[in-house]
Amino acid sequence: MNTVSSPAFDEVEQGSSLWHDAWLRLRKNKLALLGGAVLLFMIVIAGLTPWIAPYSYESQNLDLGASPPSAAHWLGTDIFGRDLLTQVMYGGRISLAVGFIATAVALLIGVTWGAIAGYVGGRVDAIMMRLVDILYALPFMIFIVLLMVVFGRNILLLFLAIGAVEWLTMARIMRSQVQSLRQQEFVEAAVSVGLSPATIIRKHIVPNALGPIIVYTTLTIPSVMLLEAFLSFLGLGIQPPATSWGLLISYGAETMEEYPWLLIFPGCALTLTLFSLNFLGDGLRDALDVRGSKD
Amino acid sequence: MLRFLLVRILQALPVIFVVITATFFLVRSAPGGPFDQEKVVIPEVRAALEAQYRLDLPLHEQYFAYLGDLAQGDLGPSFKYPGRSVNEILFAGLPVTAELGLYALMIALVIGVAAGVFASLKPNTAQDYIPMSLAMIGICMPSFLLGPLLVLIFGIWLDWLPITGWGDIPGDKILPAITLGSAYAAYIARLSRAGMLEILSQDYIRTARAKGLPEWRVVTQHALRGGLIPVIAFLGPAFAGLLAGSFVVETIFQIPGLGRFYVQAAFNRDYTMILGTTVFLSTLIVFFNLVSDVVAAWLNPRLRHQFRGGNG
Amino acid sequence: MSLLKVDHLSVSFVTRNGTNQAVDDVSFAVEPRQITAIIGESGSGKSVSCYAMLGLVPSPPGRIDGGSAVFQGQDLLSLSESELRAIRGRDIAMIFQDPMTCLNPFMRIGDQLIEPLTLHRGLDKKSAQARATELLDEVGIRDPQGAMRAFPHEFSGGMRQRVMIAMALINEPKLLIADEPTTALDVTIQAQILKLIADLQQKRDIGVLLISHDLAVVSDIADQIVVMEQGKVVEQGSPQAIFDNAQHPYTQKLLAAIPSGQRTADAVAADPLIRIHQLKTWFTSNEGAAPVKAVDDVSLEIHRGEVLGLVGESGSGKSTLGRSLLRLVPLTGGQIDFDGTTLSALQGKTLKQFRHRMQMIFQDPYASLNPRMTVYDTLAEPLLLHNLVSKGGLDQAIRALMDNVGLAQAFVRKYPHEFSGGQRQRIAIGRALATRPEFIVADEPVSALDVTIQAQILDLLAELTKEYGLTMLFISHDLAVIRQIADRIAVMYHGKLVEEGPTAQVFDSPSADYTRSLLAAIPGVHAA
Amino acid sequence: MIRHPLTQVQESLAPPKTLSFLATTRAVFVCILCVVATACGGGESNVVSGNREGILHYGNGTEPQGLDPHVVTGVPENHIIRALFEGLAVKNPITLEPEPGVAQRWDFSDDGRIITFYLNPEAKWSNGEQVTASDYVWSWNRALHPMTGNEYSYMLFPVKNAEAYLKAEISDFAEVGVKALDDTTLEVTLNEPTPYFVQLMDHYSTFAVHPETLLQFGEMTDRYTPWTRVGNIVSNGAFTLSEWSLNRRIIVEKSAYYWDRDNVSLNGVVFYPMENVVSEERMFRVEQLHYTQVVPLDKIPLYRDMPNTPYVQSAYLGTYYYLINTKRPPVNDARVRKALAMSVDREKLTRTVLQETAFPAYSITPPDTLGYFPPKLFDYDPQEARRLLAEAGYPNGEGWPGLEILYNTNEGHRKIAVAIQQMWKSELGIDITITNQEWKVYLDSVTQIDFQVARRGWIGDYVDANNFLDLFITDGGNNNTNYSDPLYDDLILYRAPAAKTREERYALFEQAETMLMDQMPIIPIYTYTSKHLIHPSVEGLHSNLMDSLNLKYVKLIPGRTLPEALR
Repeated sequence: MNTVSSPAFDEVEQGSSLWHDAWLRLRKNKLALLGGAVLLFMIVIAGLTPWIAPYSYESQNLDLGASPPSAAHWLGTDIFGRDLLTQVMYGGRISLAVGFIATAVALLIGVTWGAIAGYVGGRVDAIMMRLVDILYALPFMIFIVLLMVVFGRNILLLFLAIGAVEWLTMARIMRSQVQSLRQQEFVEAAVSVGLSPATIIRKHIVPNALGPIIVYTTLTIPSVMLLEAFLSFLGLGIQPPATSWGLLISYGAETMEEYPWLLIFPGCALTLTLFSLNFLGDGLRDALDVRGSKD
Repeated sequence: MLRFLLVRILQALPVIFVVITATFFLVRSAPGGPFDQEKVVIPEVRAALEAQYRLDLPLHEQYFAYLGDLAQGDLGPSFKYPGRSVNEILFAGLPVTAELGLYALMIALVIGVAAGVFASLKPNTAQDYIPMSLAMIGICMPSFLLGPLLVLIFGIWLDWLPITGWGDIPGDKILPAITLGSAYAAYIARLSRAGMLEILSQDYIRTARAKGLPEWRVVTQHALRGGLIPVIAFLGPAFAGLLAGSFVVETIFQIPGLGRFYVQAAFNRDYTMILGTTVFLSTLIVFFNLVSDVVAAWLNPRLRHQFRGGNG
Repeated sequence: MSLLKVDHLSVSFVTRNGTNQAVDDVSFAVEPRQITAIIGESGSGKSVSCYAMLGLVPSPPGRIDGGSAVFQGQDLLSLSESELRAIRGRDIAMIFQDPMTCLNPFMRIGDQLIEPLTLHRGLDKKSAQARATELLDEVGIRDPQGAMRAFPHEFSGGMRQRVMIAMALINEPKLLIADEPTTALDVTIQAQILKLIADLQQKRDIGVLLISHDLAVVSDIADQIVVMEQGKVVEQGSPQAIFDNAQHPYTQKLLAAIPSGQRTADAVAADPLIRIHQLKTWFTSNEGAAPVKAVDDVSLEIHRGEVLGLVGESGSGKSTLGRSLLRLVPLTGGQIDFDGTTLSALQGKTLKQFRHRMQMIFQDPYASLNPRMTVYDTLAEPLLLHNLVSKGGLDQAIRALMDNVGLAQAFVRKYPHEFSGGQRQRIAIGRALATRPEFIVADEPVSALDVTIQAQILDLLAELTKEYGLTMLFISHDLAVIRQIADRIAVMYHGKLVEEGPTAQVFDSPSADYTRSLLAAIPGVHAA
Repeated sequence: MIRHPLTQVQESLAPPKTLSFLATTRAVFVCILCVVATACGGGESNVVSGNREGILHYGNGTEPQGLDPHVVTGVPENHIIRALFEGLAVKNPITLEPEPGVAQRWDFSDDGRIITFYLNPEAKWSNGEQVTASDYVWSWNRALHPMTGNEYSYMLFPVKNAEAYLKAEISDFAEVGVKALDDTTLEVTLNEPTPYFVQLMDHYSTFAVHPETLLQFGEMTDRYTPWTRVGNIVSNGAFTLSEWSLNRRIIVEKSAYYWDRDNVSLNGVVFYPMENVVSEERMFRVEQLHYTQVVPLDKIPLYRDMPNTPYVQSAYLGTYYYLINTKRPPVNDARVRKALAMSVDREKLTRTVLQETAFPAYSITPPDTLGYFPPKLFDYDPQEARRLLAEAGYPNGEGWPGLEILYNTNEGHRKIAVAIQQMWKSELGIDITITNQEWKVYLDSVTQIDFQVARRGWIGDYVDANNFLDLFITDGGNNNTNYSDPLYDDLILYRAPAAKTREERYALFEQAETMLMDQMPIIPIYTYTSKHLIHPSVEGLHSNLMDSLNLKYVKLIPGRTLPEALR
């Protein structure tokens, strides 16, 4: 969409691009906006945590131990006497980071893989997609558990492991998008004008494939966050001293009878974020649904 | 039909082979062996132990020996449970995981399809939003959060349902099945709604209505069959997810299933157990993917010719 | 007493961005044993009025504002849902436009056919099946028994439409409503289906309400014609009255838009720009089955400055030939000589540079423009790529192009989805002309447009070829359009060239039998 | 549900009642569950039926690896094997002094090197055959055979040439100091006089197994033969195996052939594998279990304040300490090690983090190990610690290169490590990092001594200070601190065993303890306690230092119930 600037035209009516239409439709969808707002709120809080956290991360008060929500500690304290609100904020940083970065990894691999397989087609496409089918059949949960157990649990590996699980579906979506676009006549027109395949992909195929990609990305983030929380629950994900919502929930689950707030508050934080992401994702899907704007 | 199955099975074999080889060498590269104890083991005893389990052989010999046994279906002895073979432990754990998975899938299908179809009849009205937002809860509430919450509410505060064990106390299967099934009920609800909406917008539905068929017949006779194909195609990969989900649910509810064995085996470096479970689970996953593909393809007459021995 | 009497019917659609009046105070009647046709362009409300009467318009958006539709003494609009359903499928039957999607792909044809019988007549399955097999035979299905067990995807478009007709008539309805029954079919098949409907109407003594956008098609078989525009009935009368002295300007405009007349081939020196020698383009399906021979050993010459019409039904290979000439699809054999250069041998960079001398215009205006690029970018791309114009002169060149194709310069910043079909096709033509090509392939450029718009685009193309001295290969399945624009005509059938010659000679004394059957199938020839 | 101040917290967090929509769906959900619940509530609890039939329902920790005495290791296996088999001698449940088992009596040669055991002719196998001395010779050969791979073979090392036989330095078992003079007399020759040797006879790796049964299913040294399955197993203990369903339960019944069967009041025991501590406690509360293996740390305060509480806590022969790699700076300097040891407030640690379920430890050996009390050589003294640290070159923490505490991933270890990290930071101003490793990776790091400070726990195999002090002899298998002092080795290996009287022996141990604490290669932190929930209807389950289970003396009194607070 690199429109070339041109002052020469006089009263020119400003066209409204598909993105603009999509934004108008999205604005009408109250739920999606709410989801977006909550998500933004979570991201801002996570970003500013080191400066706005009520207590320092390590400060513990052994004598206090686990206390219910009180004036001093809005969400109560954990078994070390550490402020739960601070823990949830720091946990949010990691959980959101894992969610966004692992999705970025999945996005990068998946989009390039799908674009190549989709555009080139033929034998190359067959081989690339056969590999994807094989990886789909592998019991990934088992491999992640093994990877975590074998190579220890640094966060870097966690991002790669989760990213490696999620890119498969992304590749398939991108491939089907590229394949359907390639048959479109405006791509044939671009070929007949004499554009090189690389330019065609960059200027014609990718912009039109972005809609579904954006939608799928917003739906991948929650599933990635769930995966990380799931691994942490099994003791294979994030390791102390770092923490994540998954870890807080697993600690909370152990002592839920005596200290239910240790389970409920981190649980709410995770569920709320997942809600907002999913609503935003659905809203984007309806807004970006190109089929709708045909007539 | 046979030709199609044969081709798919032949394609599946390399997958399982890759899984075995990768797991075999991955596990061996993990630091710490199966026989390390807090109280250090005398070198001679460790040597004897490794000899008993053929761990003293060079790695490639171990590999081929293992493949030889595997060919005869023997997954080898378990290191951690000396008196038992991996086959035995797996088949002790399998019925439990299978039963849990089955109940979870049944709940997911019944609730999911009902909610999805119900919502698709009047899109964008209350009848659509309520089931779909409930489905949203199912997706956003992970099993390891939903489980403890259910235990807290129904097990402890209201004390209506038992919260551990499997089969010993009547009613102890309800909470685990709901916990594992809820996420899938949500996915299936969304899938069936989308599938039904897609079909209901087709021309042949208008033809059916033009024929004067009452609405319920239009939905059941014409729309349902096409609308549920995506759900069936989803069941294959869902099975793999169910297995992963069972890890957590079995830990929360103390259920002696396969899931828990796997996680413990990984921690104990019980090589044969890890390999046995991996091979077992990946074969099941490949099998279920195959089944769901075949059923989904069979349902669609256009693809059915592949089975009548047509030209491929 | 007329079979169906519609008085002051008005229907509107309530959507998020306001309500629009689809049908406004429409009245017409369908006499028994007569075929009444409703003519109008897309968006004229012709289908909505029929569907609304039968309650097939979903109620949340659609709303019947008033009027009545009396059928056999009952006002359809005031009936309850169940009463209306009893009439639908028994007394009033419908057939729709696109046969490919109107049959349930998951059910056997027999099961779908007997449904109205078992439902309305309460017949048992066996006798219903017998009845259905008879009807299939009556509508001309060769092996009715086999057809009963077959699935829709095993039949061609024409065959499926016959099944739809059988399904409609199975309950001996009094009134048959046919919504554009032949628009999606090939010309020869279209003629057969129209003849079938006419014969059945006579034999079974039913009233037919035929909805179409093509006056020529309707003129042959209709007893009464109703012309609609923007939701209103502008004129009614017999075909004779309509064709000879149409009162309403819109009707006159419709009549004028029917392609007629013949291009007088001015003497053009036989100087071939493109020589095609034994061209073969085959597609191998991956299951290893026999390859599809889309273009099979075609030799042809296209002279400089002429418009060569390429005619054939769907699947005849005509658009594959067009794409092969522009090297958009891989060639299997044969040579193409373009003004001295063997185009078929060019590769890579040289091919790319050569492309600016030949361009293509596509059929579907909605798909041939990149939805994410403004008009300015779409036109600027070819100009910049072949650096035909300096950075500074770009705006000037774009403004000239827009004038040439008749687009208001103010729309330069707009996006494709903000234009009508006709305007989009003008943008596509502008893009094709941007690189000052010598040769243009136009693949069915007007068949997706409304009749009136079609005429404007054809005139534009004729004008531009003269002005730029272009050579054009005009591909179409509509002989009437070809006759109006082409100097010479080539006819293709199953990948082979069956006839070639000047337009007048092909129309007056066709040599190939296939050409003769094509000419006979042209609708509206008798009335003209 | 526990009636406790906490309940008003639960009320406040109970689901909101206001939203009408929520209320309706909740009502529907609730009544479905009522129908389901009534269909499956009720039924007699295990404890009530158990008390009536004399069946003890016992929470047994993890699923036992197996029941072969010469193959398995671990506590859950110990409890079941000691119910099925019996050694030459048995520990008195209270005093832990050896009592007659299969051997009616035994006597020592005057130089203490030869012990003769006189077997009870009434001691029978569960198939009626008499337990003979040759059974023991055959069994000890299996336990010590180099091919068997018995991890507890070192229990028999005091026997002459036993270690040489295991290490295949000698191949003829006849040279090993054990002989069957006749069916009922077993003569054992030791390398050195070993006062605690008779205690070892209670350890299951010294038990006899029935040779014919084993040979029926494979070679003597085969580890995984099905001889221990129900129907195959032949044992000589108070109970016999009647059911073993994997991961569900193991049931043993009273043996009809046990020589002392008249004193056994229980008719059977059901062992439940309970992976999850939280659910074991919940099973106890709904009276499905008589006895729990452990108690969740966070519930202990609630149980402790309860009138006639079922919570039983007693000292346990085990010490929790930090290993220090004496070769790695900065902890290669003894003063630094002492400073670290002195700045840990063990009182506060055990009171808060450990909820008073452990006792501060200032030495490696737990106090009152059969009368031996280790000297207390240092105390919590932050000033002295800071002085020592400054003297060692790190005045209140300047120039401190950092220190890493290594522990295996476990909730308990994490709490302690975090607490100690905090104490060292505030008292000495030094920065500490804590890292955890997965269990096997951690064991690997400890054996390679690849750490600065690492967590370690040692549970006594037998009730004698030697079992703790011999850990730190030069190149000892479990001496992962690079600490080596020839004087110390001589004291433990030669001079202490040769001591004539127990007092003289204990004096030598005190001397060793002092030498150890002077170099401080380890930082003792706390001594363990055993923690169980025992149903009031259970009698005769006395707690002892070894937390060993003698089912023989257990009686079930019907009619007793849990305190009202637990109802």
